[in-house]
Amino acid sequence: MNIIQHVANLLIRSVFHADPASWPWTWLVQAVVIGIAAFLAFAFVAIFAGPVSWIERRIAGRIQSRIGPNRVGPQGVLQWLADGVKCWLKEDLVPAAADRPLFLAAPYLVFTGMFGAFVVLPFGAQVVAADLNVGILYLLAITSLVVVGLLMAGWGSNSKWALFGGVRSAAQLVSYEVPSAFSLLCVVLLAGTLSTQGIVAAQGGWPWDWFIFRNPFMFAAFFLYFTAAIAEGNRTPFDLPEAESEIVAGYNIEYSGMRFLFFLFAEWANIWIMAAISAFAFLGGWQIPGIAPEQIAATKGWEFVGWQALSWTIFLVKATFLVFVVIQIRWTLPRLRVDQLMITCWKYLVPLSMLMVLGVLVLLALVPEGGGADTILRGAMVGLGLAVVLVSALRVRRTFRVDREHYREMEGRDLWYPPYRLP
Amino acid sequence: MTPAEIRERVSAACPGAVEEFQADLLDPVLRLRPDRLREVCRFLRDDPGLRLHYLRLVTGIDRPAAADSETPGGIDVVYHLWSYELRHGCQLRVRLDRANPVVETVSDLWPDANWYERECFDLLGVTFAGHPGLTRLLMPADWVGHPLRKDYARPERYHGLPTSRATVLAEGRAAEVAPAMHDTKAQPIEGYLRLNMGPHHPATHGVINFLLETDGEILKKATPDVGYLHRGIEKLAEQVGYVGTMPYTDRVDYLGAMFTNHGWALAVEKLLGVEVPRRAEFCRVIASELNRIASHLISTGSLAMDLGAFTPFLHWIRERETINDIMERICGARLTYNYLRFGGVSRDIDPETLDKIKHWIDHFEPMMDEFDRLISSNEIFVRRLAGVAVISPADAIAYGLVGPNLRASGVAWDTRRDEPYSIYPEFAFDVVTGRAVHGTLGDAYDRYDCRLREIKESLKILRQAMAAIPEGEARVKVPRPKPAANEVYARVEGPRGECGFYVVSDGTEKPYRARFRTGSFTAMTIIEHLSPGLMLADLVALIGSLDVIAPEIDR
Amino acid sequence: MIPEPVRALLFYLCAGLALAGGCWVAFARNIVHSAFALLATFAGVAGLYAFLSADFLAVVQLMIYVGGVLVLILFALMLTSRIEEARVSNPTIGLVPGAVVLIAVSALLVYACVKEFGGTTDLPPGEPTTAGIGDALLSRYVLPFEVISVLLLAVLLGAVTIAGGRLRKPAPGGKPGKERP
Amino acid sequence: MVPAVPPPVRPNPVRAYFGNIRRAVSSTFEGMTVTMSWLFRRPSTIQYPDRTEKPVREMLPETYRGLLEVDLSRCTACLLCAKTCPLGCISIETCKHPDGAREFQTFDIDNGLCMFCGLCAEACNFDALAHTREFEASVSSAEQLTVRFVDRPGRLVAKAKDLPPRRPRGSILAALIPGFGRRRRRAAPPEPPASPAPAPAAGAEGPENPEGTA
Repeated sequence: MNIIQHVANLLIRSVFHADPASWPWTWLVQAVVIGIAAFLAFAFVAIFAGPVSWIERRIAGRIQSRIGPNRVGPQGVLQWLADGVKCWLKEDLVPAAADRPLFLAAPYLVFTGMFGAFVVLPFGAQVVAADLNVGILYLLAITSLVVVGLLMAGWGSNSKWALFGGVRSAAQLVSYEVPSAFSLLCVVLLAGTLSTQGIVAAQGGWPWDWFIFRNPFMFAAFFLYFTAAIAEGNRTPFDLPEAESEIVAGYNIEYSGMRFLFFLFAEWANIWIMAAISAFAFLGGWQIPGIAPEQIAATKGWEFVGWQALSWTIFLVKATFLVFVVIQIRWTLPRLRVDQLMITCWKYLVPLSMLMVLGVLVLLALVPEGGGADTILRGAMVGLGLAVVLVSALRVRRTFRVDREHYREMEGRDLWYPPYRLP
Repeated sequence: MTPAEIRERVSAACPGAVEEFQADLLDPVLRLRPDRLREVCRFLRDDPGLRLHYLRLVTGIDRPAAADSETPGGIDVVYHLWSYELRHGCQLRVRLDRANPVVETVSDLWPDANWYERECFDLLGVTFAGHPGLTRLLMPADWVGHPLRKDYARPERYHGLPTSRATVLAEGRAAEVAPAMHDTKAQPIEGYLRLNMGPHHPATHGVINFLLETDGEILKKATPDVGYLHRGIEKLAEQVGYVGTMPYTDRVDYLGAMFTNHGWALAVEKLLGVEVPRRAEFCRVIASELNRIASHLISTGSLAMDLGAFTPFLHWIRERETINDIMERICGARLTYNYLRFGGVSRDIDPETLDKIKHWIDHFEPMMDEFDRLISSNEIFVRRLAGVAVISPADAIAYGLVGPNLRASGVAWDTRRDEPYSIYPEFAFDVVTGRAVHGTLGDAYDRYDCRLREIKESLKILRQAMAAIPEGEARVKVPRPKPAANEVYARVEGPRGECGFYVVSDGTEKPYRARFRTGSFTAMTIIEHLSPGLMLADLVALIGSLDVIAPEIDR
Repeated sequence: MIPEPVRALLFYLCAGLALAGGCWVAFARNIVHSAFALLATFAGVAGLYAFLSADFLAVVQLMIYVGGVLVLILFALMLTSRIEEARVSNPTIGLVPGAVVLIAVSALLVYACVKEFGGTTDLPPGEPTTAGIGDALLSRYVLPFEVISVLLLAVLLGAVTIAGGRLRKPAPGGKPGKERP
Repeated sequence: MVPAVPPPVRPNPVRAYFGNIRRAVSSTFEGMTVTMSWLFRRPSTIQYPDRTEKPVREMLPETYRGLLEVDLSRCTACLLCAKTCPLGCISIETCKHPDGAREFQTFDIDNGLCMFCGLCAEACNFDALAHTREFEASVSSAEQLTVRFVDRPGRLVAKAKDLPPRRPRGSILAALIPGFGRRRRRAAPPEPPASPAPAPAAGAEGPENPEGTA
């Protein structure tokens, strides 16, 4: 029974005191509930895209030795609202020579693609708008609407730069869908289902139960997927469609006001979506360590709510961590050239991701789950993951210490200024 | 080989071509018959004993007949030649009829003459017969008159736009509609997409326009269109005098104002024969090298930004900010220094500032390694630059590239070492050249790499200079300059290469003609040559790696 | 699951979308608009698939047709030269022959529908179809499946050959393309 | 001088392939550790204009070349500054009284024209004209950019032999243009102006000193 029906029935029983099975207006109540749910989901997208934009700007600030927006609201958390209001109030310009219907429709199409993806994201143990049987395929399919939207924007603007951006982005998205699909295929092979909740359920709460640490091929597939997802999201180093130093913001060059905001909205929502997909497909999703999903389903009342909240939190933490990584990558790397972009995809990501599929298949056949070899493999992969974290922490520490003394001498102040200390 | 010996050879090879040899000037000049110019030029370039492959400067001087003199007036066209291999040079000059100044082009002998001749045509009205595209370079295509002519009168209005500030203030506002001042509507090439990259484009580093003909992402041709920042500083120099020009030189190259200051001071000091106190020379070197670092920081940082990496740029801006603070202490301004004076510097550097510089260098040196880890060794960055827009050494010389751009192609020439000025011979430093780190010699990465290594050399010089700075006066009093009639070409090694100042004096307080030879001007001429076959994104990398500064082109 | 009136509404929406999109494709005078209108058709058809409980097919319809075919069509359109004249790029040949063809085809389709199905049937139950499709493709229909794969491969190779021949021309400046990953 | 260019070596394609992957991964990792380390370092920007520790003008060095000001009580109207200025942004007019004393008519500095080169201040022999550390010069019209230093009629030109001490830099400008550059400062620190109320300079023109120190 899905949550929407559940809520509708509850409403009918408690408010109208009728039996939902025989009451003639059941469908109406259900429709209204669906509408409200859709609105909530919409607001959710907005609420996520907004703070992600703020987080990105703050992190970018610190990475660049700046402070970042900190004026609107405490520490600037409401900056995105202010920007939204500003964009709303701005004039909605349509270039005189633009292809008007296409120009006007494009942002909504882009946004629909992003919004649709939220439907199948498994946020918590029982929290998913629609647990489709073909969930992960649906994710791949619905995001392809974005391509059409970008092409539409590029064409409709009737600007050569915008057309460059639109065509670049279409070529890029179509290409990178291949490696990302192959990488997700590895996950599907292990999980044996296309359903997003099914994929989460096939993993466990502890790191060694996650797909990423299942075997070396999955470990590699995670990074391949992540790379391809960054490319699909038009993020640095694959942000060619909006390369400001080459084609001056590309497909959104002619947009202003709310329509422009929709593109940005979609971009930030997309970061969140790709982080969420990576989190549920490879990093165990909302799984709580030490407790099985069935146990959660069996609980009642506040206990049930508590577990739900915990699972939700775990998922959000994982996804937010990945969002952070995406943001950090953006402020670290330069941009590829368009031929290099294609070479990266077709010469590197596609063959490698195919290789990962083969590898996962072979291991599925050779290494039975739960056997000794499987345990060793998982242990080794978790060790590798820990080693990566440890090495990077040490490198960060060393980089910091190199400058510390000189900085004190130059500025007369200590260099240490942790991220939680906000100006 | 001295100019006199060169003159001997020219006379021997082309008898009768040299009309006059002006040996009494600071830089002796061979005056040629205009109809023999090409012949002599070809000889000078190709003769194995001369090998003057580098055309340093072509410019003109308008010399109208004085009212009381019987000598006919004319327009002089001046050619400065140099040989990197044999380390000698000479100056040629032809005197043209003022009413109909025509001379044959040398743009097929030295490709960088193309733009020099266009500028000469634009500002002085000299026609170069046989030039492939003699159109105005800096002024709008429909401008009337040639501003550097001595009898030029500025029009009050251009397309309804007032040309003086007083008129603008009086009318309350400028004209409503500005016309298209530059001809961007040249015939497009069939089958190619015409794109205007600029004048307002994030990658053009100032207001420059590139007319692109592209086949998708691949360029057929990129034609630079400059002049959007032309302020006529050379004309201003003729009006405000030697002293007053100093602050204007700040505006020639806003990232390397110390060098344009220095070049101007050197030129005028040469004309005056002024000795500069030692302490002042040290101040000049310290300030110059700091400025060089600051300029290279911007150059390398903005190249990274053009390639999409924003963070390295801001980190370099941060380091440059400290330099700016130091500069502010030294001379009172962060960008337009106006620090040098004839006979010294405007203000001594105090010990506290020297201390600050030392602390900053200590902090900055490890930062260079961090920067390398962040961006220079980044695989994407390397791939974006390595092998892109390769300039061969011969091309670099022929197109008149200077400074890091020239050295990146493997030509080890540094004015500080090879034509010494100030006290640079006292310091130990290396002339960095391209080393084909990741690709081909003379590619965009080499140019980037050269600049980064030059920063290290500048740090070396700074440390030595600060250790050896003597006590003493930082300025000698020089009376208001009034040099006798003479000519001089002074050059310094700026961050964008040779920064030359060709000054013609006539015994008054104002220069008769000043011509600033800048690195970006010639760097722009090579872009059209390099662009075919590049991708759009490579063009951005090329512009960034050449470190082109718009005001330096237009002046 | 979904209440019946809502269901009906959604069905007519999807059907209408497909139909309207189709009409737009046919009648738009701007070829780029026609191409974009295909999006509506594809989306409507995907919706109809979903109604028929063919969830896999619906999603694949979106993925292949919207994400692949439509984008390629648009690509091809935008890369043609003389696209500047695209504003009226879809000339009508003639209303009369068009109408004749339309009526004939419609009649045929209606006849076929009535003859074959005649009336309504119940919707199949909403069960996952993915596993069934996979089984069928790799057992009963494995030969057609492979034949189609080979055909697609041939098409791919052909496309690469044609495109490669054009691209290998030296660039206008004589600078060879850079072989760098 | 012109070096020989070595022919490019073609590496083993397999090694190049995996070498590319290795370099891409390792250099990205290195770059990310650098950016990560910046999350723990002190930001170098300050929050201009209202959240700085002290007003920005006080952080500037004494040598800073900000807006020009002239202490008319020390100005002998020698016109050296006006002659030195390459742009002619200083205009000085005086008129002569029958008794021989000279009186300022105008002493205007057009900040819209000024390029802050410092030549005029250098030329001034009496330390009358000097740069301040003021730099917030935005006004709402081009005319307002001209600062008129002669605030009242009858201001006499100083004699070179008895000059009052120079008033603190910036105080004249601050008095002349109330709130000039100080408008946006919300959390203005309650510090008094740089000079602790200087005794009214015994100027040539009498005891009153209407500007004071705002």
